[in-house]
This record gives sequence, structure tokens and C-alpha cells, in this order.
Amino acid sequence: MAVTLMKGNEAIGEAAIIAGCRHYFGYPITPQNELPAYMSMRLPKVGGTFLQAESEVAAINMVLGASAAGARVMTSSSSPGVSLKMEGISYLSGAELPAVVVNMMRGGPGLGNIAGAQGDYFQAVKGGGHGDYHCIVLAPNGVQELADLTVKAFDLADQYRIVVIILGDGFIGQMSEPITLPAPSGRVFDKSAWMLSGATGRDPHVIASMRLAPDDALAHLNARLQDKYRVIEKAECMWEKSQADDAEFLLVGFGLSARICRSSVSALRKAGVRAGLFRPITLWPFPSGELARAAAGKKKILVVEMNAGQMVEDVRLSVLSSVPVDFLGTLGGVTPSVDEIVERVRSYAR
Amino acid sequence: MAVTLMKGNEAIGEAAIIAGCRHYFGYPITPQNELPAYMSMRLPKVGGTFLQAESEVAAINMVLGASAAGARVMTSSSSPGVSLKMEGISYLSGAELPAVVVNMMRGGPGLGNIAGAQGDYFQAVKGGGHGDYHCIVLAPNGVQELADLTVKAFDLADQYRIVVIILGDGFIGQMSEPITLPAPSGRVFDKSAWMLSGATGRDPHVIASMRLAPDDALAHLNARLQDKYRVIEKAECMWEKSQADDAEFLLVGFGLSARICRSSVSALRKAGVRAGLFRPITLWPFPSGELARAAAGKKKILVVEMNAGQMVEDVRLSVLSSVPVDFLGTLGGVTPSVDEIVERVRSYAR
Amino acid sequence: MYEGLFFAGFGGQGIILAGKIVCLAAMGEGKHVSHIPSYGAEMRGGTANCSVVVSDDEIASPLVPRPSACIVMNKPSLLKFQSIVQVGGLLLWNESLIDLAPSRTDIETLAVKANEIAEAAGSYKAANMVMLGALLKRKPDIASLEAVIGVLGVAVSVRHRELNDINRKALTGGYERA
Amino acid sequence: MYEGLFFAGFGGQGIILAGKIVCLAAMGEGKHVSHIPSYGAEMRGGTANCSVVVSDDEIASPLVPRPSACIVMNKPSLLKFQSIVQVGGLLLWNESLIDLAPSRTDIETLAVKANEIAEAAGSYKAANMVMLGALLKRKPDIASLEAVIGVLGVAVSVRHRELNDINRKALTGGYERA
Amino acid sequence: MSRGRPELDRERCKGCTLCVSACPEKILVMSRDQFNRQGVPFAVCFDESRCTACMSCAIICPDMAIRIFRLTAAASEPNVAASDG
Amino acid sequence: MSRGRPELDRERCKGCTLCVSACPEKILVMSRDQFNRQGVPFAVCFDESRCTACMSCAIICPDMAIRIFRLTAAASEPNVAASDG
Amino acid sequence: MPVETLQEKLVYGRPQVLADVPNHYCPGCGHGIIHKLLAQCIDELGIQQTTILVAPVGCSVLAYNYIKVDGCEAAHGRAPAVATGIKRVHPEATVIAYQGDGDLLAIGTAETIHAANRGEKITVIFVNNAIYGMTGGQMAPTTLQAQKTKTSPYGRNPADVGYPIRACELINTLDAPVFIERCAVSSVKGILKTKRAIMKGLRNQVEKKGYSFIEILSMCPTGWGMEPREAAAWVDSDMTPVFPLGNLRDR
Amino acid sequence: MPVETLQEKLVYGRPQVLADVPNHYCPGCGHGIIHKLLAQCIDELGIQQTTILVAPVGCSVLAYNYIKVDGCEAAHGRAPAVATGIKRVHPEATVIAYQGDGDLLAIGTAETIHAANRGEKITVIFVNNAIYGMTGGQMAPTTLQAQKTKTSPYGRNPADVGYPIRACELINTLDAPVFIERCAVSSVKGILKTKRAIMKGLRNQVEKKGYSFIEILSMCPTGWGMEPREAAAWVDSDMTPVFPLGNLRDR
Ligand SMILES: Cc1ncc(C[n+]2csc(CCOP(=O)(O)OP(=O)(O)O)c2C)c(N)n1
Ligand SMILES: Cc1ncc(C[n+]2csc(CCOP(=O)(O)OP(=O)(O)O)c2C)c(N)n1
Ligand code: SF4
Ligand code: SF4
Ligand code: SF4
Ligand code: SF4
Repeated sequence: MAVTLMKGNEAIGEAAIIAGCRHYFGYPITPQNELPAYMSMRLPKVGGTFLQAESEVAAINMVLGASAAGARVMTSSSSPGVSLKMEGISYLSGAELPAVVVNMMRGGPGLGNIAGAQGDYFQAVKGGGHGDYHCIVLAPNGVQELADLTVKAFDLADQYRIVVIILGDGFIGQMSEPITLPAPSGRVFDKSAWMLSGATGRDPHVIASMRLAPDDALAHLNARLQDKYRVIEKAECMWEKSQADDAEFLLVGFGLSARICRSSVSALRKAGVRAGLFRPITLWPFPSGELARAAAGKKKILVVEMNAGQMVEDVRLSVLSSVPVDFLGTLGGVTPSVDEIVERVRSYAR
Repeated sequence: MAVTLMKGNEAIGEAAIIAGCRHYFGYPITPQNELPAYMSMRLPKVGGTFLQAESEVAAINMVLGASAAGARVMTSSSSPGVSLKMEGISYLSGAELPAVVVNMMRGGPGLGNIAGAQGDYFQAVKGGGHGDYHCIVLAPNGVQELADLTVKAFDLADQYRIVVIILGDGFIGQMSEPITLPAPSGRVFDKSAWMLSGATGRDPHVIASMRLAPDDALAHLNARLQDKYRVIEKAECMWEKSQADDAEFLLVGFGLSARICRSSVSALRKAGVRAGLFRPITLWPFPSGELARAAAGKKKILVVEMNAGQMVEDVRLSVLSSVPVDFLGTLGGVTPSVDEIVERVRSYAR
Repeated sequence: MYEGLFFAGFGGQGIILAGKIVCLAAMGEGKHVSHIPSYGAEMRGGTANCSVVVSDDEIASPLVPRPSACIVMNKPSLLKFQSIVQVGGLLLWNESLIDLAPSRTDIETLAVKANEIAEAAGSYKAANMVMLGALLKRKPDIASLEAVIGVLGVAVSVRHRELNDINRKALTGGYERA
Repeated sequence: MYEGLFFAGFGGQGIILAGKIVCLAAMGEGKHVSHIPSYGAEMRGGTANCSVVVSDDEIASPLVPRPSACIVMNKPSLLKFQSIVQVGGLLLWNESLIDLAPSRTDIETLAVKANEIAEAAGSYKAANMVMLGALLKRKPDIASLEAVIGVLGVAVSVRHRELNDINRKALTGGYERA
Repeated sequence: MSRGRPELDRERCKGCTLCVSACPEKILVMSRDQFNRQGVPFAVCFDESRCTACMSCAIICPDMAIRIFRLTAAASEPNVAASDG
Repeated sequence: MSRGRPELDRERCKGCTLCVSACPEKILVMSRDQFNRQGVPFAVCFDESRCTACMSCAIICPDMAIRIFRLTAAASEPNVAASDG
Repeated sequence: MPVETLQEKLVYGRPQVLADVPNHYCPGCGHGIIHKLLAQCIDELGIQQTTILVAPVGCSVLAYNYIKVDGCEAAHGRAPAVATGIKRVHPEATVIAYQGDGDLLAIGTAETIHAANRGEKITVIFVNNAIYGMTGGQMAPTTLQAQKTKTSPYGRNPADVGYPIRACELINTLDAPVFIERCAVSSVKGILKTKRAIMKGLRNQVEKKGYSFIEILSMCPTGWGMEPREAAAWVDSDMTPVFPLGNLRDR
Repeated sequence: MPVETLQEKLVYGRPQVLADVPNHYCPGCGHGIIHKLLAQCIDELGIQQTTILVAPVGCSVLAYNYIKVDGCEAAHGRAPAVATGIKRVHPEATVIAYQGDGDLLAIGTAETIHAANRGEKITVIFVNNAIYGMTGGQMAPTTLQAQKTKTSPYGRNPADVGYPIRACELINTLDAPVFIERCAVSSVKGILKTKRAIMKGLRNQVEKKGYSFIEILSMCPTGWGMEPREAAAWVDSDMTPVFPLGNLRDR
């Protein structure tokens, strides 16, 4: 396959089209504008629909409609815009509709700035919307993975009838790297049992998250959701380890932070410090078991994030008291530096 | 002071007025409609402003404007409506504006139902909006506390220039109990250094969450926010213990669940099982240290929530591996029963 | 004392109000009380019910999963709720609208022709008061009939105060017939 | 080899494009590359810069906190970024628009009259290409001049392709003068 | 002139009385002492012979509690459900 | 008829040329080989004597790079900043 | 018993697509009438198998339980966005957004205006009952001047919160819609007119013409605190002067 | 040097309330002109000390840095809501919501309509430049038919996404607003008219009259990919036919 230099945001777009996505609804916001621009250029050429919605709220509800109608559908935004989608994501989750939502995070809170950041981990992973639900959260660390995970995201969404969030950051979206465009997975999902298409020769289908009667109807829906989540937790954790087995110190990071950690591991190894990296690729389900195994016997874990400490809670929940967990965070769209990471880890060794 | 039978939602309204709140912006949603209705009746009588906004999004942004203008201001909603306020809450937090937001939680996700529930713990406590921010989250367990904590909420909001969320559930909002209306705290907060009122004889004030230049301006804002959060964590934790000291088993719950736990403790004690209760009153800051102390030496902790397991993560983060933590949750607006709690705890004793 | 009460019927029968009146009266007599309505399904045409606790001690859980006394005002409520009454508890049912006796045998049951008695007192709309009167007779520790009559003025919204004469008669009628 | 490059100037000077061209050329020669623009402050009137890594090995972090070579196209960029160049690294500065020499003495510096050379090649807008040419001469392991000229056709958007003749001349001009 | 018959479903009737006001012949009234299983008085026709099958009552009924039959000469179209108005 | 003088702030000028088209006397042009510190050509007045102080250029300038002075008889109002248009 | 020589013919019966179950609406509620009309039109156009109904959050949240077509819930105010998503996937389907006044004109204002402005090929049925029914009678954007509601307990005061919004007139400023009409279901005549408007609105979709908007003045006896008959009379006496009936556009 | 017998008088200078700093707008951007007009009006009305400016998310996000009055950021689209909150606390203040077309007519449609409908006593300055400037030139609700933008790369297609929305006409269907006018800053004459409209809009607040809405057609040379002069000409040639200039209401 040919190698192309592609911008992260555009790679998502092309990968979505490869995955069979023909409907995109979104609203402009930096730093992800190249994605809607790309879709507006490409989708009409492949018989698809690009629609710039009047707002992020409208966009996520158009996604809901298109998904209910059986389509593979995507929206994208960045932090403030994604906050506006919270109600809609909760509705999609309650109605068990598949959708792919991209968040190219920027510095917050509020209007903040447009530098890349990782401050929306809690929102994506714990659920920024109301009620008990989960989205599958994928954290690509570069352009190739953005493309590959986009294709995977559509399959996961359809397989589990769930929202899949691609949680990137502005830097990754803006970054260009050479990639090999992924092939379609070829997986086919039959939606005929539930999708809306007109009740031709069958009983009407209804897509709804409301459960009023009997009293425990909503509890039943939730129980089914929880069962599904347990299945996903078992089946879909993804992670990457590098130089972790013999390491004394384990760095944990996702997305861009993980790449900075990888450089830090090299630097540390060069300096004679046995460091390794554990990188969760799925943030939900969080690879807790794998991390606990990887962490066993380490002297210390250092979690590096471009936020004030979010994933670190899941790391702690994974290892509990078995290994001490330290945290290094950067705020407001600043990236962590290899130097400070190296310095921190060396301080443990002293 | 006279004892009055009051509905939870109305008690909040009256307490807010006692606390000096003269501006309310909201949008109808069950199960909190008695609060706006009450405000629409009372505020005009005390020279205040009640305004039914066109949406929850508009309401939270009116709150932002009124708060920037120096007023004590409140909004209220229930789960789906609160999801729509996430962007606004992130903006308020970034601009360091005080506000009181009430969420009378209902069954989710999506439209769900209108029974009381506790499924928005993560949203309130971890931050459903984008970026690194915290709201002080208060979890009253009855009508008296709803009133008392409402008065306190306004003081906390002004003292720290922070959003305070009163996280109740539909049952508590709808419940009537005899209460003694709280007195005003008498605390006075001088907002003249930052509020908008017209630049009379001073430099203009600007209220904003955006920080563009220099590159680390947003990092600085965030660092200041984080410092503030550390102060609040030290100073403002609230909790209640009952029969916890000699207990072998510790129940942990908030709001209505905590009251059901209290009944369960009585039942267990009657049955000869030494159970006790730890009830966080502030969910953020979470009383981790106190809980860890209270938990020391217990055989087991049982966390009871009307959700699929949310606060239980903070309990685990507090006690780590020191005490085993079990969870009992109810879904979709169903309340836990004393019987099942008792049964669960007795199973530990066996 | 500790009584967990449960009132059930359809919207418009004054279920919530009956519970509130009990609370106010019991409060006046120094009791702890709590009242939780089931506030329907955010839609029209639902049933109405509420849980009331009256207790000498502070009330932990305000929920009443197994009431010591239960008032049911229409047939769906009887069918749905008779099972939750605690063994040995009391079930008052509105014979005027329910054509089927309770099937439980391990509880005390009492049929009350509430609509008829209320109609006789002036309006069938006071059927809730009839049931309440009957309850007070059977569960005198909750509150006295006088106390309940005494709070009517506060409890009933201004619009309906003219009904209080009827309410008083209905309460007494129910009390006497129980 | 591993080169961390940094390009800085104001919007409209073709900073991002210069970085992209380097990537494309280096890719063609089998290198790993990455390119991150600083995409301004979501507002107008900002500066533009980008970080490029060219490496024989897979690239871990695409960030370039301490570039081995840095091109600055205007004065604010010089003032802001000369300090980040790694000791012994290379700083190329556009003498046409900067009236102040770099103050660092622990790095290699090279003044390029980019606008003049570009103007001579046909348009001052090709100043970025002049700088790039100079860079290629000094850091030949990044990519060959031919490779860079070879990718111009792909890299430059259709609208501006007629400029590629000028670009080629500007590249060569910069290369020759460095 | 043909005549008709309103068929009132007392259990579906919610007692709104809209049909009563809508009937131009004024032949509908609410039951007085009778209640349906939902406990409300329901609409009844006290003089079907005056019904013109104008369908006004049925058209306005929000609860589809009224069907209208028209009485026609025997050789008319087959008797199928139809919605009109 | 009074005469005037446009005062052009070359460093504030962004070179948009709106003033050039707005000037009814056509006495403004963009600098040719000169650039300001931002690197753009700036507006200059090549014949102040023809300025009528009509203020058109100043009014349309988005960057407040033009101030206008009117030349009046000595005994006129005090010389304070005024905004007009 | 019919006279011997006569035969009984059912001339007004339940539309096939209207489920044979009691609805949950209050006595005298206009939603019941409008559901029936919609069902009749779907029947008569024979489009049951290609219709997709988007139900709003409001009293009619369960509309898909009564009208037996494929149905979709929309979050409060978002029915036009959801309908847009559906229609863009199934351009052949007849997509209906059924909405109340809180839904369509308050929280959903942006979605309403923009679906109309795009000329989405959908049919919007707008039930204007001048109040929020489902949540217990709060002020709506269409609440009349001086009308008392749960959140305008002293009557809607235009000096404070403005005048009722006229949806048809608002939408009539946009270029794309092909059909805009306001009707009322407070009388038999009004109902017949309403049916014709709905028919037209649906036919415009079948014929791929474009966006249709039908506003229907409707009774909410519960929210208004009126007897159903009073409520119907109030529509005619108080609502129609503010919301004049008639067709505003038919292309 | 002026002629001896003559004296130089400054007749056009920086308004006092306009900060003496370069703005960040692109060359030829209308925002700079409009800021200046607003500053002149504030100066002339002498209301600097009682004015509160709500800046939108858009190119003018930093407006409060240029106009030296109390300033408040609003989330994208929410300026009217923020202004409402402020005005309800300080009814004596002059509260201005300054907004772009994406802000006011897309994401903020509901807030726009409802603040206008309530007759909030604020002044809305609506900068219509037919595009999203800040985010790099995407389609706006006011983008013209066939106009190419980043998200309408083949030109805005009315059959797919409808026609440009006319804000003034939309708001003119509401009862409460007291002043509605559309102007343009593409020419000196237009600028003078615009200033008068802004003046009126602010005076309406000082005089406690009510809600004023001023739409200003403005150039975005960068977003349109035009030279500033072309852009100004395009406002007159292409925008004004779609958005006719003039006063729609003055009470
Ligand atoms: C986001 C959100 N906000 C508020 C609500 C509560 N809510 C449910 S229905 C409704 C309004 C109902 O009024 P209307 O749209 O006029 O319809 P009606 O019930 O009168 O038919 C509201 C505010 C909700 N479910 N979701
Ligand atoms: C919730 C949210 N959505 C999107 C954005 C991104 N955004 C910033 S400005 C803008 C639109 C700018 O266009 P306009 O309002 O027309 O103002 P202009 O820049 O043209 O003056 C957008 C979409 C944001 N900051 N927040
Ligand atoms: S069909 Fe006409 S005449 Fe007959 S009962 Fe109904 S309304 Fe009256
Ligand atoms: S209109 Fe229907 S529901 Fe109403 S009274 Fe008549 S039959 Fe009954
Ligand atoms: S509340 Fe009003 S709109 Fe809702 S069902 Fe009852 S009458 Fe109909
Ligand atoms: S992008 Fe357009 S609106 Fe924004 S500053 Fe530049 S010219 Fe002005």
C-alpha cells in the first residue's frame, strides 16, 4: 500500500470513508476544522452527505437520527463543542445507537485556548452526560493509528450498538505523518432488526431511551447496558507495552503524552535507568488487569498526562496499593517535556 | 424558629432567598419544577428576577452574565437538562465565577424516566464539562439539609469564586419534611475587585476564561485553579459518621441512599451485626482522609448508590487496598431496599 | 411508635393531599414525619401514590417499602399494592370503586364506601377524607381526629377551602364508620 | 540520523508549507518524518511556526523542544525562538526582514537575504524556499535539493502551481548562497 | 335524507364533553349517575333517530371513542371501515 | 474652503488600501518599495495640499491609522481630539 | 336495529394506522385529535410503510405508541435535527417531526429555524397549546399575554418576558419552506381544515417538494385549568386573535 | 507646517474609549471599522462608565481589549443570554452584545430570537460577514448562494442547505424590539449610516426604550479570499441584494 503524508484530522476523514461512513454532521471548531472540510470535499464525491449543523447540539442529534436510520455516521468537535454533545451522547447510549464521535481536545476549561490538551479524559471515560453509560474511548497516538482506529471505531460501534469516542488532542489532529491507508474491515453488521426504514412487512421499530412503565423498565434497560459493558470490558481492551518487562519504573500515558513518554524511556535507558512504557489504547474499557500485571514488581509508576490528573485515577484503581503511583501533568495546552519526565524518574532512582 | 412542613424543592428556593439570591434562571424539567415555580412566585415579591430561559443552555449563560455582574444567582434542572449546562459550567469555572446549580437527578441515560436516581455523580464530581475544573458538590440527605446547604452553597460559591452543585435526587426534591428555615449566614463578600458594573473611576474589568497569549497564560490560570482546589480540599470537606467507631462493617452512601443505609444500620445492629455509616456530605472535595481513618480496621466497606457504581471509585481511591470494598447499586430510578443491604452485610458476617 | 403509611389511587383523588394532612397533624402532635409522593411518569393519565412515615424518633429512610397501613382508592391500586402491606398490617380499600375484595388473608382489611359517604357529606371528591377518617380510627397513634380537622385550614389550598366543611364531615363519617 | 527542525515566521510566509515540503522529500528518501504546525491562537494576526522531525528511526515524540536546526523568517520569531536551538545547532535567519543579528554564540548562525534572493527569483513570496534551500545545503542528510524540487509539484496547492518555477529558482538560490 | 348512528365506546370515553357541544342535533349528553371503569361519566346518545351521520361528534373526539354508521339503501357499497373528515 | 491634512501612521497601517479607494481627491497611494515593520506596504499621501479634510480615508480605515486635521482660521475652537463621522 | 331496507355503513372509524389502545392524554386534549388526523392522512396516502415519526419530549412523547409506524424519540427540542438525520439517510421516507411549543419554539428554536431554512424535506406538525403540558403547566413561548401559568403566576408580563411568538410568521421569512399553515382543532370545521393541511404537508414529501410546517392551535385543558369545552372556546376567543389562522405559503 | 494664519484642528482622531493598540484583525477587516464606530458612539453618549460589552466567540473575541469598558466573554452563540443576565442585574447599564453571523444566527439562534422576543433592553451589534472568520472560513447561515467556503467547497447549494438567513427580517416578526436596521461598512456613506444606527441603538438603552438590533454587512477579505477592496465592492454588489439595507423598525 502506498504511503501518504497526511494530517491527522484528514486521515480520520479518509479512514471513515474507507469504513463506509457516508454521513457526517458537525460544526466548525479549531483544532479539528480540517476534518469537516475534508468531509465536505470528499463525501459528495462518494454519494454521501456532509452537513454543517447549526450547532454541536444539532449535530449530535442529526447523528442520532442517521444512526437510528441505520447509517454509519460520524461527528467531530473539540472540547467546548463536545461538552454541548453530552446530552445527545447520553441519549445515543440509552437508545443503544452506534456512532463515532471525535474529540480533538484543546486547552480548557471554558474557552481556554486552541492548543492540544488532554483535559477531557474524565468527560469521555467517566461519562460527562447524565446517567450510567459508557462510550468506548480510543486514544490514538499518531496519524497511522488515527486512521486505523477510525476504521475499528465504526466496527465497534456497530457491533455493540455503542458510541465510540476517538479522543485525540489538537496536536495529533494537526500533525502530519506518513501513513498507509487502512483497508476496510469487511465486517458486515445486520441492523435490520432495529433500524428505522419504514415498517414494510414488519412491526414498527421504535428507537427510544425512555422507559416509563412498568416501574422497573428503565432498570432493565440499564441492566442490559451494564451486561454489555461487562462483555466489552472483557473483550475489547487495547494497550501497548514497550520495554516494560524488565523495567523498574513504568511510565503510563496515552496519545501524544505516550509518545513523549516513549522518547523519555529511550533517554532514560540511555542514562542507564530501566524505564518502560504502558500505553492504554482503549481508555474505556481501561486495561486495568493488563496494567496491574505489567506494574507488578515495579518500583514506581509515573503517569504523564496533559491535564491536572485524570487517567491517573484509573491507574490507581488498577494497581491500588501494590505499586506507588506518581503523576506528572501539564496544564492549559502545554506539552510535557522529555527533560522533566526524565528528571522525575531519575529522582526515584536516587 | 418555627417548624414548617416543606417540600425539598421549595425549601431550596426559600433558602436561596434567605441567602440573598435574587436572580434565578431556569428551564422546566421534572422532578424539580416546584423550584422554578416557587421562585417565580417569590422572587418578584422580594425585588428579584425570575426568568424562564429558552433552554438550559441559555439559563446557564444567563447565570454567567448575572454572576459576572456580581449577583448571587442560581439555576436548577435535572439530569438531561444538566448535561446541556456542561459547557456553561466549564466556562463559569474557567472564568472563576460563583454560581449555585441544583441537579435533582432522575433516571438515565437519555430520557430515561423521572424517578429519583444518583447516576450523575461522575458528571458532577469528575467534571462532565471539558477541561480541568472542579465544582464543590454538596449532597444533602433531606429537606432540612437541602435548605441549610443551599445557604452554605452561596457562601462557598462567593468565597472561592466557584460553581457549587447541589446534587439531590428526585425523591429528595419531592419529599416533604418538617424543617426549621435557616438563618442567613451574615457573611459578606466583596466582589468590587472583579465584578462588572461599569468602569466608574477604575480600569475596566474583564471576565473571561480564554487565555491566548503568552503561550503559558492558560497554564497559569489552570495552576491558580488547581491551587484553589487544593485549598478547598483541605478546608471544606464535610461528612457525617454514625455508629461507625465500633463497627465491623461500614456502609457508605450519600443523599437518599445514606438514609436507607441508616435504616439498614439500625436493622443490622438489632440483628447483632455491628454496622456503621459514613456519609460524605461534600462529594467534591471528597472526604478521603476522613473516610480512610473511619475505615481503618473495618472488615468490609459496602458502598450503596442508586447507580451502577460511581462514588465507589472515590471510596476505593480513599482506602486503596486497606479494606475490601463492595458495592450495591440500583439502576433506573429504583431505590435500594433495607432488606437487600442487610442481607448483603450479613453475608459478610457469615 | 413508627407507622409507615401508603396511599394510592388515581390522579385527582386527593392522594397526595391526604398524606400531607396526616403529616401536618402528626407534626402538631410532636411526631417526626416524612412524605414522598410518587410523582407519576412525566406524563398524563398516571396513578398517584405517596408514602408517609410518622414516628416518635427521627426518620432514617423516608421510604415505605412495607407499609403498616395502606389506603387504596381504586382497583388498579388494590391489585398493585395489596401485596406490599406488611403481615398483620392494615389495608383500607374504597369499596365504592373497587368491585373485588383484597385477596390477602394475613392482614387486616377494611372496606369503606368512601365515595358514598363522601357524597353524603357533600361531594364524592372528599372520598380521600373518608378513608383518612377510617385510618385515624384504626391507627389512633398517628394523630387524633381533632388534630387532623385542625390542620385542614392550612393544608387545603385557598381555592378549595370552601370544601373544608365537607372535608370535616367526610373525615368524621369515615372515622365513625370504621 | 535524527534532525529536529523548527520553522517560524508570520502567517503568509509559507512556514507550514516549507515544513511539509521537507517531510515529503525526506519521506521519498526513506526517512521517517513528522510535522506539527503551531496552528495559531484561533485568531487573526498571529505568528506561524512548525516542528519537523526527520529521522532514520521511528519517531517517538514529534515535538521539537530543542531543534537541531531552526529557520526564523521575521524578527519576533528570532527573538522568541533563538533560545531554543540546541547548543551547536543551526539558526538560519532572514536578514531581509530582521535588523538584528542573533545573540547566541554557542550555535551556528547563518544570515540569508531571503526576500531579496526570492525577489530575484521572481517573487519575494518565495522567501521560504530560499531559506529551505539554505537549510538543505547545511543539513544535507535531511534530503537532497533534487528531492525537494521533485516534491514541489505535489506539495504546492493547485492554485499556486504556477509559482513552482520561481520556487525552484529560489530553492537553488538559497542553496547556492548558503 | 340518510340517517345514521353514533357508536359510543363508554370505556374509551374520558368524559370531555367535546362531542356533546359538537353535535348539531344536540342528541348527545353525558351520563348522569353512571361512571365507566375509569370512574368518569361518559357520553351517550339519547335519540339515535335524529342522528344525521354528520360525524361531527366523532371528528372532534380526541379518544376515538365514537364511530359513525350511516344507514343507506341495501344495495350500497360494502361495509368497510373508513376514515373520513 | 478650508483645507486639511491626513496623518497616516505607517506602523498601524496594514496595507488594506481601503483609504486609497475612499479618497475622493485620489491623493493616497500605497508605498511602493517601502515596507513597515510588519512587512507590508503602507498608505501615504502624495499631495497634502489637495486634502479637503473630508475624512473619508479616516472613516473607512479599520485600524485607526489615519487622523485628520482641519486647517482653520486662528481664532477657532481649541484643538482637542474629536471623533466624528 | 337499522330499518330492514337499510344497511349500516361505517363512515367514521379508527384509521388503520392508529393503534387500538387508549391514549394517555387528558380528557379533551388536542393531541388525541391531531394523532387521529395524522393517522387518517397516513392511511389515505398509503404511506404507513414509508413513514418515520419523530416524537418529541412533551406530552406526545409516546406518539409512536399510538401511530403504528417506525418511530424515533428525540431529545427535547431536537426533533428537526433527528428528522434531518433520518431523512438524509432515507430520502424516500416520509419523515414527520411532531412537536409541542416548548419543544419547537423554546429549547428547539435553532433546530426549528435551521431545518426550515435548509428546506429539509420533512413535515413538521407543531402543536401550539400555549403552555408546557408535560411538565405541569409552565409558561411557553406561545403563552398569551396575562395568561397565568406555573412560572408566570401573576400572568405573562410582556414588559418582562415579551409577547407570544408566532412560529408561522417567523418561518415565513425563510426562503426554502414550501408550505406554511396555521390551523386549530378547537372545532369540527377547524379539524377538517387541519386535516387538509396535514394532508398537503405529507403529500409535499411524497412528491419530494420540500419542507412543510403546520401549526395547530390545540387545547390543553389541564395546563390551562379549564374544562375541555371552555378550553376549545378559549382557542377561538383568545388564541386565534394572536395566532391568526390561515395559509401563509403554498408552493 | 501649517500656514501661519491657519490653525490645525484635529477633526478625526482616536475615540477616547478605543484602546491605543494595534488590533489583531486582518487587513481590511470590517471589525476594525465597527469597533471604532462603537467607540465613537460610547464616547459621544458619554456612557463609557456604564457600558458593559459582551464579546462573542469569533474573530472579535477580544473586543473588550480594544474598547475600554467592562467586558464579558460569552460562550459561542450565548452573548444574548449573557447580556440578559448582566442587564437583569444592572438595569441602569448599557449592555452590548457584539456578535458574528455564526455566533448569532447558527449556534446562537435560540438565544438571539428569545432575547429579542423578551425585548431585553440591550443592543445587539450583528456583524454579518457571510462566513466564519475565526475558524478559517466555513459556511455561515448568511453565506450566499454558490459562495465557496471551506465547508461548501463546491459553492453553497440552496437545494441542499437552503438560502442565506436574513436576521433583521426574522426579528422583525417579533413584537418587542424597538429598533431594527441593516447597514454596511463597505463604503464611507455606509459607515456614516451605520454609526447613526449604532447611536440610535445605544440611545434606546440609555432612554430605557428596549431591544435594538443592528445588522452590519462587513468585509472578511481573508475568509472570502479577496483583496480588501474587492471585498468591499462585493458587499455592495453581492451581499446587499440579498440583505437589503435600511431601517425595518424604529419605535
Ligand atoms: C433537556 C430537557 N429539558 C427539559 C425537559 C423537560 N420537559 C419535558 S416536556 C417539556 C415541555 C413540554 O411542553 P411542550 O413542548 O409545549 O409540549 P406539551 O407537553 O405541551 O405537548 C419539558 C420542558 C426535558 N425532558 N429535557
Ligand atoms: C461551542 C463552540 N463551537 C464552536 C467554536 C468554534 N468557533 C469559534 S468562532 C466560530 C465562528 C466564527 O464565526 P462568526 O461568528 O461568523 O464570527 P467571525 O469570526 O466571522 O467574526 C466558531 C464556530 C467554539 N469556540 N465553541
Ligand atoms: S353524527 Fe352528527 S348528528 Fe349524529 S350524533 Fe354525531 S354529531 Fe350528532
Ligand atoms: S368527545 Fe369522546 S371522549 Fe369526549 S365525551 Fe365525547 S365520546 Fe367521550
Ligand atoms: S397536559 Fe395538556 S397537552 Fe398534556 S395531555 Fe394533558 S391536556 Fe394534553
Ligand atoms: S478572518 Fe475575516 S473577520 Fe476575521 S479578522 Fe480576518 S478579515 Fe476579519
